[in-house]
Amino acid sequence: MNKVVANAKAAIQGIEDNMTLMLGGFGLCGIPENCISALVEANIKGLTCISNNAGVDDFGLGLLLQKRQIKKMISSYVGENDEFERQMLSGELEVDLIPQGSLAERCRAGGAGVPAFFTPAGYGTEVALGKEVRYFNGKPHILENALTADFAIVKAWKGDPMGNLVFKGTARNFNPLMAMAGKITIAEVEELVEPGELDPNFIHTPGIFIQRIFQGVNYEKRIEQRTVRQKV
Amino acid sequence: MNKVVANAKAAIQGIEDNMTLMLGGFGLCGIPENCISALVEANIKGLTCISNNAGVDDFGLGLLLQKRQIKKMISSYVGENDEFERQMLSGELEVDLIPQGSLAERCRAGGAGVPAFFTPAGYGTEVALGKEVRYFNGKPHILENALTADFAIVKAWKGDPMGNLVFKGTARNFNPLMAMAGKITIAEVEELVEPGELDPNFIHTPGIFIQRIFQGVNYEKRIEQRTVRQKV
Amino acid sequence: MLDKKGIAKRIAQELQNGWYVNLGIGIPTLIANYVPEGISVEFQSENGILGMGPFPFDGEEDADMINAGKQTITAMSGACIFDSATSFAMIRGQHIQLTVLGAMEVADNGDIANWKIPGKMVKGMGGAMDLVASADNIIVAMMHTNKRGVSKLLRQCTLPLTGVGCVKKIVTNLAVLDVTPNGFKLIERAPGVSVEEIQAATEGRLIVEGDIPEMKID
Amino acid sequence: MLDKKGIAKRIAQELQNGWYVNLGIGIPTLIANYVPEGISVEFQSENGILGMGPFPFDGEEDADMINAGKQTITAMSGACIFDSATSFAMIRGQHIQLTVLGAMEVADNGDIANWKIPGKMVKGMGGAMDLVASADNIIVAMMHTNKRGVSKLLRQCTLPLTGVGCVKKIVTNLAVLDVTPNGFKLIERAPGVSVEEIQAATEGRLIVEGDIPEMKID
Repeated sequence: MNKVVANAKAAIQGIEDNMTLMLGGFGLCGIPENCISALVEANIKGLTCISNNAGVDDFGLGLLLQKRQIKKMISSYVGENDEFERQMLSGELEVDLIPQGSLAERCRAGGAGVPAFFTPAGYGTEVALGKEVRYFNGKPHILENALTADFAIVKAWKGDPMGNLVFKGTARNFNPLMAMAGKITIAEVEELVEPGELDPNFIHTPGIFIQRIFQGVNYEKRIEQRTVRQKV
Repeated sequence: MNKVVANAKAAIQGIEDNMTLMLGGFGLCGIPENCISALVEANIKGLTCISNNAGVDDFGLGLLLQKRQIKKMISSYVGENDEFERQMLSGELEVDLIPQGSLAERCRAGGAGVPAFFTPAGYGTEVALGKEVRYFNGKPHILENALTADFAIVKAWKGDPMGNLVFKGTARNFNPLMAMAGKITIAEVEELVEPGELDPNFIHTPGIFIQRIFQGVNYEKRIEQRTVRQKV
Repeated sequence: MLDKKGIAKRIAQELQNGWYVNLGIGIPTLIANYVPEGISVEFQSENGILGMGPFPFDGEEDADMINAGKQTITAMSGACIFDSATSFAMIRGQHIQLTVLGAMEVADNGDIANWKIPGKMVKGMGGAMDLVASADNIIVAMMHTNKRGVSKLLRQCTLPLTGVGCVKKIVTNLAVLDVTPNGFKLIERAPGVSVEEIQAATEGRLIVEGDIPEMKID
Repeated sequence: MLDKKGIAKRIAQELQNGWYVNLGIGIPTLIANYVPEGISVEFQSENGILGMGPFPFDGEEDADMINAGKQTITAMSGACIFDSATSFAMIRGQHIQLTVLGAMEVADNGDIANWKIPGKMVKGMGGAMDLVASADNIIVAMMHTNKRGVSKLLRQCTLPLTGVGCVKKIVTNLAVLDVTPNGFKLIERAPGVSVEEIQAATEGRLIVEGDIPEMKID
């Protein structure tokens, strides 16, 4: 089973205007840089993007925002982005804000065939508007639906041709969950290894969730908040 | 943070008659042998055991059944056990049979603070009796509740004093899910390693889910169906 | 008439390149031996492995490597291991392209019963209810009649159900049948078996349209 | 009156041995610097790490190792990494013993608002709604009044809520207060701050019973 494609351009074939995409990453950490660039180049419009954040002005999903390719963002936190703010306030961009844990669980549920689940997060807030409320053990919960996407795009550290993935550090974040929830899931990896090179016991995302994989190039891996201490 | 206890006897302190336990394992693979022996020795009675299987007559949970320590089994498959059959048919043992995937997901939900979720499994069958039915995308689903336990008892390959666990092969099965769902979770491991010895990037069960850990002794790891092929 | 191996061989012809496949205990397990040349599939076992390989060589069994039938197994190159919740996420989330399992009874509306005989020992449904409720593509592999010669392809199941309206195709020792809104549609006859014999062994509604070809099995 | 460091130091006194703790952005982050001698806790960051350590040495930053504030971090010995669903399973499943976060407003029934100012930029709730809805033990760390001198401890929140009835304790530059069914109960005064000053800065119901001790901060 060989799911390898040549590059990001080949990987995003079939992504069309007005589709719904999931994109892994937290802030700028663990984002699919190559595929984002390819989406910019292909100038696909009207996208609904499900991603925890919306990048910064000149990197990550901010690049798609600049070119007005995104119609709607579904995220938990969208600070650090002036162009985002401008488009949202002017009404050009629809925004659906979701508690971070609900976002993660809704992606997992979408991939796991669980159409809805109850969570306490958001009860009594705007997030609960129009949602069913039910008490369990005396505590109020709201019903949240699963999320899926036409394409999910994730970034991993290593991957093999069958699509098995390994992530590095906190670049894991939403990637394994979104990988489960795409009708088609694309994985870009820093290193494409030979079949059998990844230990079957230590794979973060089983290849079954991945339809296309390629080794990315020129990763910038920009740091948003460089915080350091000095050696004494 | 050091969660190490001396042995199984110390680990099961606080388990009392009529409590609910979760026990990891699939068949005899990945079962907490040491703790089961300690429960037999302590002769704790009236237990409700949540475990995918019920062991065989003279091993695994079969040892607790022989001594009539189990009041109720919550499982997905309970063949291979004559004493189980006898007790069930005579009405001595209550049995609640649950689809395997629902059992796994209900344990995870219990640990993840998700009190209930919808699944298609069991719709239109005995399993759905008395459960809410709801259609999503035209397909019927039933509402299943989370499972938790007074104590969860799991078996891992390696573990460290903070409770971080690594499993080996298909001995992983229900163990990571039940580890999440115990009010107190006990881990017995084949090898207790030093803090920092396990790679943070490749831990199957984060230590936060574990309250007590010890290195087990004399693992038999019995094979239920020894199937082999001959070298040509 | 086919033997169990024949049923497995016929179902193996349904495999398509790149599919992930879950095989139940019994006849379905045999299918792994007959994957057609040039077809690459991966076998999932619901206790937590994808890329299940053949039985280990004598002396190389590992108690920590079993399949859902509790048999010792090996892992293929590129395999991966996961917990039971992730395993059923694959199944429930329809990431498996084909599920093959046995049955005690199948009704002509696709209902299946294969886990319980009331009054007799109940072993439990294991993963069968999740599998049949989730999979889009379910093939039942079974003998056409039970040991007493009674049809297992019924107008309505008499045993407690495992799932409703879920079976798409049935391969028996006598025939290949599709489940349609109007009943079992006969697709192929086993070698040497007549339409009349199949009709006689089928209690549920049987649809026979035109010439029914004989299966091709090596 | 306390400064931000002082607030962090006072909250650090609440830490108990063996606790898992989630610290929000801002004042809460500072708490990690003041863990009392002999107390061992582990810090969780909701983007997927348990056992978060100090900032890396200059030149040793790793873009793949950040906290929920997107700051570069290190991992302690015994740390572990996980995905966002597992991270919030820990939070929602109440495996975290203490959550400390900032707030724009807290009501005397425990309601909290800290994510949105209508008409101004909305940055989103991030993980705050999951944290406040799930945790049994939530401490709010904030200034007692806003920049315009208006109380942030209110009878009722005016901003869109993050969670209802969830805050248990508040530590401000002026006081430590418990949230009780009858309102904010004054527990401690900041050094040099009088009960009258606290009363004047508190819009919500304030309960003052007996002598209110002054905090002890090193």
